[in-house]
Amino acid sequence: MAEVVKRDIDPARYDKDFLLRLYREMVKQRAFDENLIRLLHEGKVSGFYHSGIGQEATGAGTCASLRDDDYILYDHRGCNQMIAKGVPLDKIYGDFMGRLCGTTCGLGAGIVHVAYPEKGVLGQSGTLGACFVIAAGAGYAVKVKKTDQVCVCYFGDGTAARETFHGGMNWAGLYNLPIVFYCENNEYGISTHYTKAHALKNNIADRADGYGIPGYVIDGNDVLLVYEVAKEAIERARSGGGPSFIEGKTFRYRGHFEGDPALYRDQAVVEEWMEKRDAIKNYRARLIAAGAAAEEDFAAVDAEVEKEILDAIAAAEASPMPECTRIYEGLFVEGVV
Amino acid sequence: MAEVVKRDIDPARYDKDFLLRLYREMVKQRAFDENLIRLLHEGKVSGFYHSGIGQEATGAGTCASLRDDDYILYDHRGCNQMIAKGVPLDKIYGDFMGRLCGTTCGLGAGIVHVAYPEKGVLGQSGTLGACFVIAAGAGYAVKVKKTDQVCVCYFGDGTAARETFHGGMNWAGLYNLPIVFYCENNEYGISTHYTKAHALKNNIADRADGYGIPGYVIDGNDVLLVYEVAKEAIERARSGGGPSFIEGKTFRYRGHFEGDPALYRDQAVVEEWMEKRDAIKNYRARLIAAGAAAEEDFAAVDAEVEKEILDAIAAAEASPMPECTRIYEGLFVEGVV
Amino acid sequence: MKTISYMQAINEALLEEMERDGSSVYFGEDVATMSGAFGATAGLLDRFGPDRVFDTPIAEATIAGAALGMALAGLTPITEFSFADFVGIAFDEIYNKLGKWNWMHGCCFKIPVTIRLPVGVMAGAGPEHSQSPQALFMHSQGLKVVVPSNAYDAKGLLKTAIRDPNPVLYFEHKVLYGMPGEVPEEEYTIPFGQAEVKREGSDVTIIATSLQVHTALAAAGMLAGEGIEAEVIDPRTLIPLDKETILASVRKTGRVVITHEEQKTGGTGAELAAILAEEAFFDLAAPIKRVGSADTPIPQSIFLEQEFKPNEEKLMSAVREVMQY
Amino acid sequence: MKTISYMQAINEALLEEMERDGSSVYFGEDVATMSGAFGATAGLLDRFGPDRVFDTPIAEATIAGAALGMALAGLTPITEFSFADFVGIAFDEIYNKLGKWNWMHGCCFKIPVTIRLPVGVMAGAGPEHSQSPQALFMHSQGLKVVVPSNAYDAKGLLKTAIRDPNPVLYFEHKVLYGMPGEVPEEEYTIPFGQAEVKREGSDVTIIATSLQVHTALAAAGMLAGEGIEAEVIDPRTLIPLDKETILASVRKTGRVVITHEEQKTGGTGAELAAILAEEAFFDLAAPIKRVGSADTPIPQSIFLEQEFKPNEEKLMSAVREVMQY
Ligand SMILES: Cc1ncc(C[n+]2csc(CCOP(=O)(O)OP(=O)(O)O)c2C)c(N)n1
Ligand SMILES: Cc1ncc(C[n+]2csc(CCOP(=O)(O)OP(=O)(O)O)c2C)c(N)n1
Ligand SMILES: [Mg+2]
Ligand SMILES: [Mg+2]
Repeated sequence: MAEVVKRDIDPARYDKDFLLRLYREMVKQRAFDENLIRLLHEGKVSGFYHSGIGQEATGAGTCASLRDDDYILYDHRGCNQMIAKGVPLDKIYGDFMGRLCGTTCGLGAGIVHVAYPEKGVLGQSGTLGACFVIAAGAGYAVKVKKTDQVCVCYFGDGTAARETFHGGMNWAGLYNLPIVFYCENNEYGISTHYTKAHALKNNIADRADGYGIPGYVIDGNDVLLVYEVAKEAIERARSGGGPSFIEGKTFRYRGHFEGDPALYRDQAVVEEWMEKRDAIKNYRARLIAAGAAAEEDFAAVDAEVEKEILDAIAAAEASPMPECTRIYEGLFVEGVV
Repeated sequence: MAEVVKRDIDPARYDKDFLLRLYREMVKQRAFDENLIRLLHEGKVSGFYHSGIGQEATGAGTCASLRDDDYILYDHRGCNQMIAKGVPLDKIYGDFMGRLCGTTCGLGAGIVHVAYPEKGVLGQSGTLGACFVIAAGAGYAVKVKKTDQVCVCYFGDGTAARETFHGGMNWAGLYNLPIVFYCENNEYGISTHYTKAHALKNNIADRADGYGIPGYVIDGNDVLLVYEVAKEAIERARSGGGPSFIEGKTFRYRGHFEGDPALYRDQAVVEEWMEKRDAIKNYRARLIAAGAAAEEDFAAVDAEVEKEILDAIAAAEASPMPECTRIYEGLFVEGVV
Repeated sequence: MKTISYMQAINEALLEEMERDGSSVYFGEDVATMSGAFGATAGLLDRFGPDRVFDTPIAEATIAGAALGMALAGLTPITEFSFADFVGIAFDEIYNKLGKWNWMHGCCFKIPVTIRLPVGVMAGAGPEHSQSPQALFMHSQGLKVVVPSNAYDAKGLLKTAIRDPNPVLYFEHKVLYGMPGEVPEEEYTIPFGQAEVKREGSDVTIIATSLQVHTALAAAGMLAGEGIEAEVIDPRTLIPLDKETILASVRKTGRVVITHEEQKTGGTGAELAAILAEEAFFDLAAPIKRVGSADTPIPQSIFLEQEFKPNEEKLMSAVREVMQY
Repeated sequence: MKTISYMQAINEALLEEMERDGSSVYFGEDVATMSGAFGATAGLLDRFGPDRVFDTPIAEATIAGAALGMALAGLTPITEFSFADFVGIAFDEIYNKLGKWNWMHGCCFKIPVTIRLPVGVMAGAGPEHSQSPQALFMHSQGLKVVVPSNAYDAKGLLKTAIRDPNPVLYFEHKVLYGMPGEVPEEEYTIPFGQAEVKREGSDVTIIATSLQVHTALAAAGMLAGEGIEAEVIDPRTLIPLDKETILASVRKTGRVVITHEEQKTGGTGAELAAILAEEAFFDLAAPIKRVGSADTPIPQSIFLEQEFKPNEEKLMSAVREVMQY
């Protein structure tokens, strides 16, 4: 069975700079997302958007221990993760708007199909669950290359049911690969509660045990806990200790995609999460209570982030659309390896 | 973690008839198999044959608790299982020889693609691992039909690595389906030892725990133990208690297919299994030691079985080959459901 | 007659057939509580209860394989993937298991499985949620392939699909969901293997499937203004295929343009063109033209996806080209 | 020149290319210790060690998906499925992931993955171990498709496949493994997209792939006795396709028969025939004929599998038919 990790972490043990960096990452993600939704409503962005609001602790807490050359496979609610990993905001907005400045050079990308090799962002599969087996391959490559890179594979509770889960976990354990599987358990896969989609002992992370992989269940909205548990897993992976599995309990505030009224959930539960368990709100309160940061510190970060977001949007909007012929470019790479 | 079941079963607790029935099933399977190999060498059977010699306790021990209307998905080394479930021998030989009397009416079948709905034998998938998800469906059907049928899904250690394992186990646990997963762990998937193909805690059956499914590890060559543990699992499934997972440790005596020199295995280990752990030999010795049966009993069964086998072969050989046009028949079923 | 949407037509067919066949079950991702990604399964859970109508985990290979298992054990399984693109995940189960199981086991089963598969480019859903993968199944054995283009066909063909003792892949176009159409009040079914001439014409035959039937009808209307009378044929089912209706039309017109939304190369038009090149060669006065999508993945950008797809203009210029001979 | 078998040609290509490219890895089921189901990987483990050459669990979707992951992380993955039939299990990973990943992510990667896929009817291996599924990939985007028919092509094309920065599906025919052929002593590669005229002839063009090239050559030899000179063209790669060589031949002969081992309907011949119906219509003097296998699954019986397959006789009678016009 997975270890249910509970820790009362004293923020004072950490640098103020570091603590504010985590804060900044989370508010950046939320501001990015809120602005994207605004752009959707303004008709400047089309397609289906899976908002990650409410799940900011995942990307912030995990990516804090990753290097640029570490790999991630973000999930379909994972702008949070790609932002934390360092994909420039104007490129992400550019992809949503189909602009040339996007990572896809105008092909467009919703939350899936942003890739940014410079920061180890390997892209995403529109069919859920390919992440497990792609991560297995990326992890294996590290083993062959004998570097000390790490690969983090993010996925939802619903996605954990895909058949490929078994194949990826098995490779990771068998070849002792430097992979951290991070399950964002936000309770629902679209309308289906995870207890209606999984036969479980207690938690999804309990499955790790059958592969000899250490499993952890944590409050995925406690960014410091995410940070600590992920850091241990990442360091273990980096130093040859093999894979880990972390299940972070969290919640999505919005519908499955923008436009989903989400009638299948009890609104009271949603509100409870928003009021009592919000990652950002609670983190602020905790730092203030611990005397680790003050309201002014947060306000300063908020203002900086807002400017950063608006600048990125402006840059994306200023970037041209591609020619129609864009689709005929690049299907095959020329040359030899 | 799965329960490693060790029991010192006193044969005297069982009826002599019953004990000899288990014996008969095992020798029938072995005689069937040895004769099939002979027919292969005589050029009367073609294709690739996966001999099940050495693994007879599986079919004999499990099918003893199954009814005709229970379902099985046998594995690619599973003539043992289809024979134990009651597919007539002449039909199986007929399939191997491509005769009209075979279950496929002349299309031919190797060990895969024999089906016999009258005895609940649902067929086999040539791509390993479809059994898990097909069993899930058959199990679900029982739930809808509200009958008390059970479905046994047999598969090898190697097959347990297929992605579909996860999907089938998850459905079985989630919907509380009457399925018994029986893993014939004969140590190898072709040339690959199961410890080189699986990341494990200890045993493959440990994976069941992550689905809340009870798991058992047993000596799969002890037919009475197979019988008892399978019976408990089958009865539990029949009475609404849901799925179970049994891993039976066994060994294949021959190459992966007839013709495989199996150089990847240590011959001493093979001989050790054949001499010290043979299911039939040990069972005989045990019954004799317990005074539960005598040499003459076994000799009588052996003789009967030999006749049964030879008659079946003769019947199959007497059956005609199909017309060439056979392949154009039956692709689509006419009518409506 | 009454006017209902393509989506309602699907919903009615499901309700009627599940009522008729007590062994039928409906399952898939978010189909019960939420009525499916596009709402086609509204009312099923209430009417038939949680054993017969249920949500599954996100695992399409398992869904398709379980459908086979259910059929072998006597049920009439109806299922869906939220997007037809996901056939890739269950390809072995669909192509090798559902399609071939009965034949390869000597033909002793019925496999009355229906899989609903929403296809098509719509609103920037991107390369893995916009495909029309039906062409892959032109090369299948033991599967039937249905591609309804309007509410009437959608309902009648879905009812036939569910009653069919063979596995049926039912490809429905997402853009058609909202399109209204006339449907009889009374019960009806449409036999498989009957193409429909959606418009008569004497100059050129346009063979069109799914949403492209509407593109073809619009193009034909405009071409009539240029004096070109196009006949528009909708095969409605690709397996079985009504070759006779197609060949008869080509005998009359001598010119053929084939249009479909899937990429041109290896699309369903390849087999149709090949059949014509084999069986109607001397009826043809001009080369066959195919108008499919670009031979690329599908861009996410809503602007580029228009470039990707066939449309009236591309179709009209293909027709004008074959009319030159 | 030296004479080696098709299998040895594959083995040599693997050894040479893995030597050349230190980032290359070879993995699959029973490929390391046992040298693969058919022995093509002999010597790799000894030469390149257990990190670069390794046995995997029986999980083809994982193998194909991992190949993508390795490529994204900078390796040159070479893998195999024991039987090409298993592409169904990894279809999403091959068709949607390997094929489209680079394009759909804006073209910032190289995906130098090679997958070896043994095809073909041989010795009663049955419906799920005898298929030739290459036709499914005629409708793919971003994959290259190679179908070598002799030792020379096998080696030269496999070396090109491994060096190609795009994913390549390499379909090799099991019946060809033992067939000897001449291969240069020195290093060589064969560019993709170059068909080869395996026999020149003026009366009819036979387009044949894989094992059927040999059927076609044998048939052509016999037809010559009847005064019919057949030209036999082997496309060698289906994507990219050398249309020019094919069109040039048809311009010369005016008659075409296409033969392949996969089932006729929806086979690779469908696309080839469609291209000719579009682009060589006025060069054709007779209907196109396709000679594929029966549109059924593959029987296990070694007698029936002969009925299933195309052969010299079926091909010759198709040729005689097109010669009547
Ligand atoms: C293979 C596959 N099946 C279904 C879908 C449709 N789909 C997209 S998101 C989603 C829900 C995923 O749930 P979860 O993994 O819990 O992530 P969450 O949306 O909660 O973040 C589904 C079913 C898909 N994209 N791919
Ligand atoms: C999906 C798939 N992959 C590979 C094969 C080829 N194959 C046939 S049997 C076998 C080994 C299976 O090992 P195991 O499950 O342990 O059964 P055993 O042969 O030991 O009885 C393999 C790899 C196959 N038939 N299907
Ligand atoms: Mg979720
Ligand atoms: Mg085994």
